[in-house]
Amino acid sequence: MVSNRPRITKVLDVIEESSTVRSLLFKDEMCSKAKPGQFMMVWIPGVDEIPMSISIMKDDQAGLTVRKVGEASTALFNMRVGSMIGIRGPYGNGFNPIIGKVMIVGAGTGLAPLMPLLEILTNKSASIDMIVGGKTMEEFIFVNKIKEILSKTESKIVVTTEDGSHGIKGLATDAILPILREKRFDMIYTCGPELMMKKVFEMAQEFNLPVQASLERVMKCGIGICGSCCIGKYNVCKDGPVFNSSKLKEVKDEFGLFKRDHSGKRVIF
Amino acid sequence: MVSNRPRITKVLDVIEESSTVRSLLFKDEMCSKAKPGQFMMVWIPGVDEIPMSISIMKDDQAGLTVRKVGEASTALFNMRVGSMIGIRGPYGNGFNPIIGKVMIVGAGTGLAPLMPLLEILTNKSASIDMIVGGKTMEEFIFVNKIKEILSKTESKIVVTTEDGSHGIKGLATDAILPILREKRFDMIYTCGPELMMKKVFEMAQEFNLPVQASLERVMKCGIGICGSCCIGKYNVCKDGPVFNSSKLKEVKDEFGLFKRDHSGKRVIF
Amino acid sequence: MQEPDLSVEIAGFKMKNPLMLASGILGTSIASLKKVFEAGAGAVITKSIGYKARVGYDNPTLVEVHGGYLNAIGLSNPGVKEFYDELSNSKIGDLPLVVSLFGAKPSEFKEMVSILDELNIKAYELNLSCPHVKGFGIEVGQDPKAIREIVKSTKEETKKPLFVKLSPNVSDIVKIAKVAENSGADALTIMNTIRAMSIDIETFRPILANKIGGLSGPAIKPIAVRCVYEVSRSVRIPIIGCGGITSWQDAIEFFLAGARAVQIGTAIAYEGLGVFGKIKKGIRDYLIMKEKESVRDIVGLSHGF
Amino acid sequence: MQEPDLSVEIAGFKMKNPLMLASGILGTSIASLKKVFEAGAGAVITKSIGYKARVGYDNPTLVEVHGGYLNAIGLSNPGVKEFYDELSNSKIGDLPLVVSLFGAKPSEFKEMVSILDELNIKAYELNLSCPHVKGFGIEVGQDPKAIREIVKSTKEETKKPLFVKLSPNVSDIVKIAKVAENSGADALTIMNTIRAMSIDIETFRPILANKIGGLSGPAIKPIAVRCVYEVSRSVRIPIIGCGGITSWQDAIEFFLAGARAVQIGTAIAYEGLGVFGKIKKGIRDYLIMKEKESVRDIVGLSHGF
Ligand SMILES: Cc1cc2nc3c(=O)[nH]c(=O)nc-3n(C[C@H](O)[C@H](O)[C@H](O)COP(=O)(O)OP(=O)(O)OC[C@H]3O[C@@H](n4cnc5c(N)ncnc54)[C@H](O)[C@@H]3O)c2cc1C
Ligand SMILES: Cc1cc2nc3c(=O)[nH]c(=O)nc-3n(C[C@H](O)[C@H](O)[C@H](O)COP(=O)(O)OP(=O)(O)OC[C@H]3O[C@@H](n4cnc5c(N)ncnc54)[C@H](O)[C@@H]3O)c2cc1C
Ligand SMILES: Cc1cc2nc3c(=O)[nH]c(=O)nc-3n(C[C@H](O)[C@H](O)[C@H](O)COP(=O)(O)O)c2cc1C
Ligand SMILES: Cc1cc2nc3c(=O)[nH]c(=O)nc-3n(C[C@H](O)[C@H](O)[C@H](O)COP(=O)(O)O)c2cc1C
Ligand code: FES
Ligand code: FES
Repeated sequence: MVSNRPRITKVLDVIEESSTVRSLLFKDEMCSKAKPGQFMMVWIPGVDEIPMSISIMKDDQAGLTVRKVGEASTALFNMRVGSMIGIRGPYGNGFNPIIGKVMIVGAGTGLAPLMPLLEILTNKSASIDMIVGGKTMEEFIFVNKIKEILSKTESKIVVTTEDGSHGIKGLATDAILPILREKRFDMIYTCGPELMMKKVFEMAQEFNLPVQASLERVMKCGIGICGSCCIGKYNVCKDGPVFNSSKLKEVKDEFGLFKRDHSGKRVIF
Repeated sequence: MVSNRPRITKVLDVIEESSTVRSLLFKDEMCSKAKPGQFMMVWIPGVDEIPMSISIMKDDQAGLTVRKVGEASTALFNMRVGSMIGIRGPYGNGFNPIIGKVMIVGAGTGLAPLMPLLEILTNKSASIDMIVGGKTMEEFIFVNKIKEILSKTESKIVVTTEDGSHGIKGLATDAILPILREKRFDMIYTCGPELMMKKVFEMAQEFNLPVQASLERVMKCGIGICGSCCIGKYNVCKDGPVFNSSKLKEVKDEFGLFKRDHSGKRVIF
Repeated sequence: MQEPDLSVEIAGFKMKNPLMLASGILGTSIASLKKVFEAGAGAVITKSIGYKARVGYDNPTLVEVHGGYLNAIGLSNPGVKEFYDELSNSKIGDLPLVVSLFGAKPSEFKEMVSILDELNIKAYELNLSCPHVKGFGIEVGQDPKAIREIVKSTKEETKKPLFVKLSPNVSDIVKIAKVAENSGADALTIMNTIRAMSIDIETFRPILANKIGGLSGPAIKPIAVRCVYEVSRSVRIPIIGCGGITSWQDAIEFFLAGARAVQIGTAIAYEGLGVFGKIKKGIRDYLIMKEKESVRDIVGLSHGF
Repeated sequence: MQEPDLSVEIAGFKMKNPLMLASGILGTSIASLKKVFEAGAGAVITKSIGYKARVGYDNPTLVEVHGGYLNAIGLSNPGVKEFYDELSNSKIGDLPLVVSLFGAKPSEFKEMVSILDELNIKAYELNLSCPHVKGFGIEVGQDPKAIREIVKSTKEETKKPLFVKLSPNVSDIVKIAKVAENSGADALTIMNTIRAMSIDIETFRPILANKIGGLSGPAIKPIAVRCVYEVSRSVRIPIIGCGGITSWQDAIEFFLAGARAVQIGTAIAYEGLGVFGKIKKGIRDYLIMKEKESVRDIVGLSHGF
């Protein structure tokens, strides 16, 4: 009856993804049936409530994948089996999975919303080119899982690290150009640092390819009324988090340039 | 969504039943599909809101039949085609129409809730014995209509007036005894002055016959929370207005003895 | 797991369970009150009784709105003397009966209590908070001096517990609550309805004959929870929560906020008297799930955060 | 029948229709405000701006309850100087823009107005009624002296119309309204949210990080209608109604109660921005049905009864 209220659920499983990233699994009917790319507001009682992508959906369970950064994400990272969290959502529009040749560019916890997308796409697409970027080998998450999923289809994965400890040395975006020159795509999906996504978007524009990018902004209400997540005339929580090319063009004065902090003040990227 | 709130409707027709009684017809989906014996709270804007039996139901229209008594009923009586009233309901339990031999005892505007019952019963019952009482010829209502309805079945009507101006001279209850001695009934329905109904109930008890009597008490909320219409442990608006024999027995310390005024004070009949 | 203890005690008045019938709902006769008790209430409260009879306002006295009801019954009551005749110790028996009283001045309360006190009444609730009757409720309930005098002088007249029912229609309910406590109130009932209004757009008219009435039901629950929370952190006497309680979850929320017992009114319009049984069962199951031995163990638990 | 006139005028500020976006909803950037205007609002109000930046409260800052929402955003805002940089006359264009301001003392309001006044702002709304931020909202809004000083000194600084937004969390809103009127307010916005709370029964915790927040949405509508009715009968300046308006019927109810314009906030959570268009069409059709030429013709109509 009242849906925008935390549903308390217990952490059922904690999966160590890397030394700084963990996935939490819990029971939640509604989020277990979300669209890929949708997110939830996760209440960590006594600490904070933060937006988290839905990274796992199976049966009546959902999961999130968190990197410990500040107070809230660290509290979430430190949760154990049996800890109580509050979930509301799923919120936002999510990715629009298409049938065809797709490229997916992800980095860091930006991979979280891409995982459910990947699973759907493998059942739909003829081919997936997946580019996964990161700073260093240790920080990588999901790589084995991605390989396993992709193994079912005619697909390819390219890994890049800034320090060269794994895959190609460099930025994820460095790895894209040669592929784009070689192959024609029907869609590019991306999630990761905004500057990376901006680069992906610019390259896609050059090659005249459509993009779906999942953005992040400070979120409070999660339902499109407080305005804290605004970018241009859009609210990331409601009109996003996934922006397609035409929307990205509309917000070009902000996308990759600045975001707003909790007070609404502009913060340059 | 919110149902206990006056629905404003326009008076579509005013029918002169006698010099002091009129019927008003109006559109109201909900009350047009009520059970016989149910009532509505009728708002006369600027005047009062009073309980009124549903006396007419046809298509999407309902009707009431009002005798001018005090301020509110006179205001209602004086309404014209186009006047606005507010309707909430239908409320209460209503009569339970049975298949079999029935007696109906009505007097004055007590006939109002009996009319829809009569129509249903004529389609169900093998025989109806209808006793209609009144003070004097001029005050009679519905007699022709009743005769018309009854003509369709193997039924009988007895009319009594206190002044002998029509039918048998005397009280309605005087006419009952000979009929009860002669014939066996499956149910006696009654509505009218409480002392009359009390008498009917006592006679029925003697002959071991079940009764359904429609009571009146001061009503405010109409939905069983304010307590102003209480009789014994029951609320007439919700547990009634129709009381069967076992309930009438339970309220024998009040039925026909006293009612309560608007302050809750007891008023002896 | 052992059966949890639902009983609570308020200023010496022991109730088998913490659910009370709120004043003004079905509280006209002992027969009705008994029925509510049999449906599962731990205590029942009469409608508010005044010194003299009052017919109250004309109808409409009640109208539904989104999430609740507005009422302006207008403190209709037969007067304390007629009401005394309605009651008798044989009729009351061991019904856990609380009598609600309203009045304009201390002497009226004193007088009423002196008439009723010999009856088997378990406690009085002083209604200092009716939001829509001039001179009786809210004017009194907003005025610290009036509260002090009424509570003090009523207290002198009886040894039975005095509950004082407060209004949310004030700038600072905590301040008012402290005045009531310091004047001798044994418990506080928080809260009465909130002044509100509904206008019919077809006729341009306020629907209630009195125009303004009191809002009750789920709509006011978060306001009542807040009032209970704020007041219970500032006074020592027990709080009885009231306002919009419709489900066992609502009742639990009030206990956690700091209420020791709760009153149920408007929910009866939505759920019938079965609501008492349902809420009681829900509280029991909750206590078992949370491994708590009694209702007392969860009162004010939210204060720890 | 001629097309009815939906325009209204408040202290010289002409609006094409009487629907305004309430403060704090989508009011962070000019781009968002423009979108709301394009969706059909007659005027838009920024979120409340203070002298200095405030991050506001931690999340959770919002939680749904039966019939509405609680929020405790905590007046987060980038501060007047940063906000000034956000605006520029070329960006504002002819957007019918009202800026909402909050502050702790008269000098802050004065200072903010002196910074903003050269911009193409149509009016200011002084938020003297935020129910959950200590020292800013409600403490100010309950104190006649503070209101007088703030309104008077702000008035000295600008020729633009001043709306004063009042809190229902007071004993007597009419008294406060008169103080604001006598101090120079050009219009009154009635009302802000009501202090309320929601506790999670699984974790025993208040859900909002700030524990107490403000209740908005349909639940508070009958309270807001009552406040508008009472105040509009006692002051001469125009009233802007606000609180729970979700449908055109709700808007009409406020006009009949005495509001000349209405603000819409929480309804957007239920209905999206389409709510402006729907309400506008509903008002138009209603005026035609009732054979009224303009919104002005129905303002305060309920007072006649
Ligand atoms: C739609 C969306 C999906 C996200 N999905 C994930 C995910 O799957 N995994 C993951 O690890 N992180 C995700 N994030 C980021 C996450 O919400 C937090 O920002 C991050 O975990 C750091 O929070 P913190 O409070 O611990 O750090 P802090 O040190 O408090 O803040 C670090 C930064 O996080 C940002 N932040 C803090 N609170 C919020 C908030 N309420 N809303 C938005 N940003 C905030 C601020 O910009 C701040 O600069 C997502 C964000 C969004 C908007
Ligand atoms: C279930 C029910 C069905 C009824 N059906 C009809 C009907 O079909 N036709 C009809 O003419 N009358 C009917 N009445 C009676 C009607 O409601 C009024 O009582 C009657 O019309 C006189 O009202 P008044 O206010 O004009 O008179 P008043 O002079 O004000 O009152 C006369 C008497 O009517 C009673 N009365 C007044 N207001 C109420 C009230 N709110 N609730 C109950 N009693 C009240 C009082 O006992 C009073 O003694 C019904 C009453 C009830 C309870
Ligand atoms: C029809 C009605 C009549 C009421 N009469 C009284 C009364 O006589 N005395 C009183 O103290 N409170 C009265 N109240 C207020 C209730 O006791 C209670 O405080 C209020 O309705 C909030 O609780 P609820 O939401 O559970 O109904 C009345 C409420 C209603 C709905
Ligand atoms: C999320 C949210 C934020 C708000 N922020 C402000 C604010 O900054 N300033 C203000 O004056 N009112 C603020 N309000 C109150 C609204 O402007 C409005 O007065 C209130 O919500 C009642 O109207 P509604 O029921 O239509 O929402 C806020 C309300 C909400 C729900
Ligand atoms: S988080 Fe509030 S509008 Fe997006
Ligand atoms: S009229 Fe209120 S209980 Fe029957």
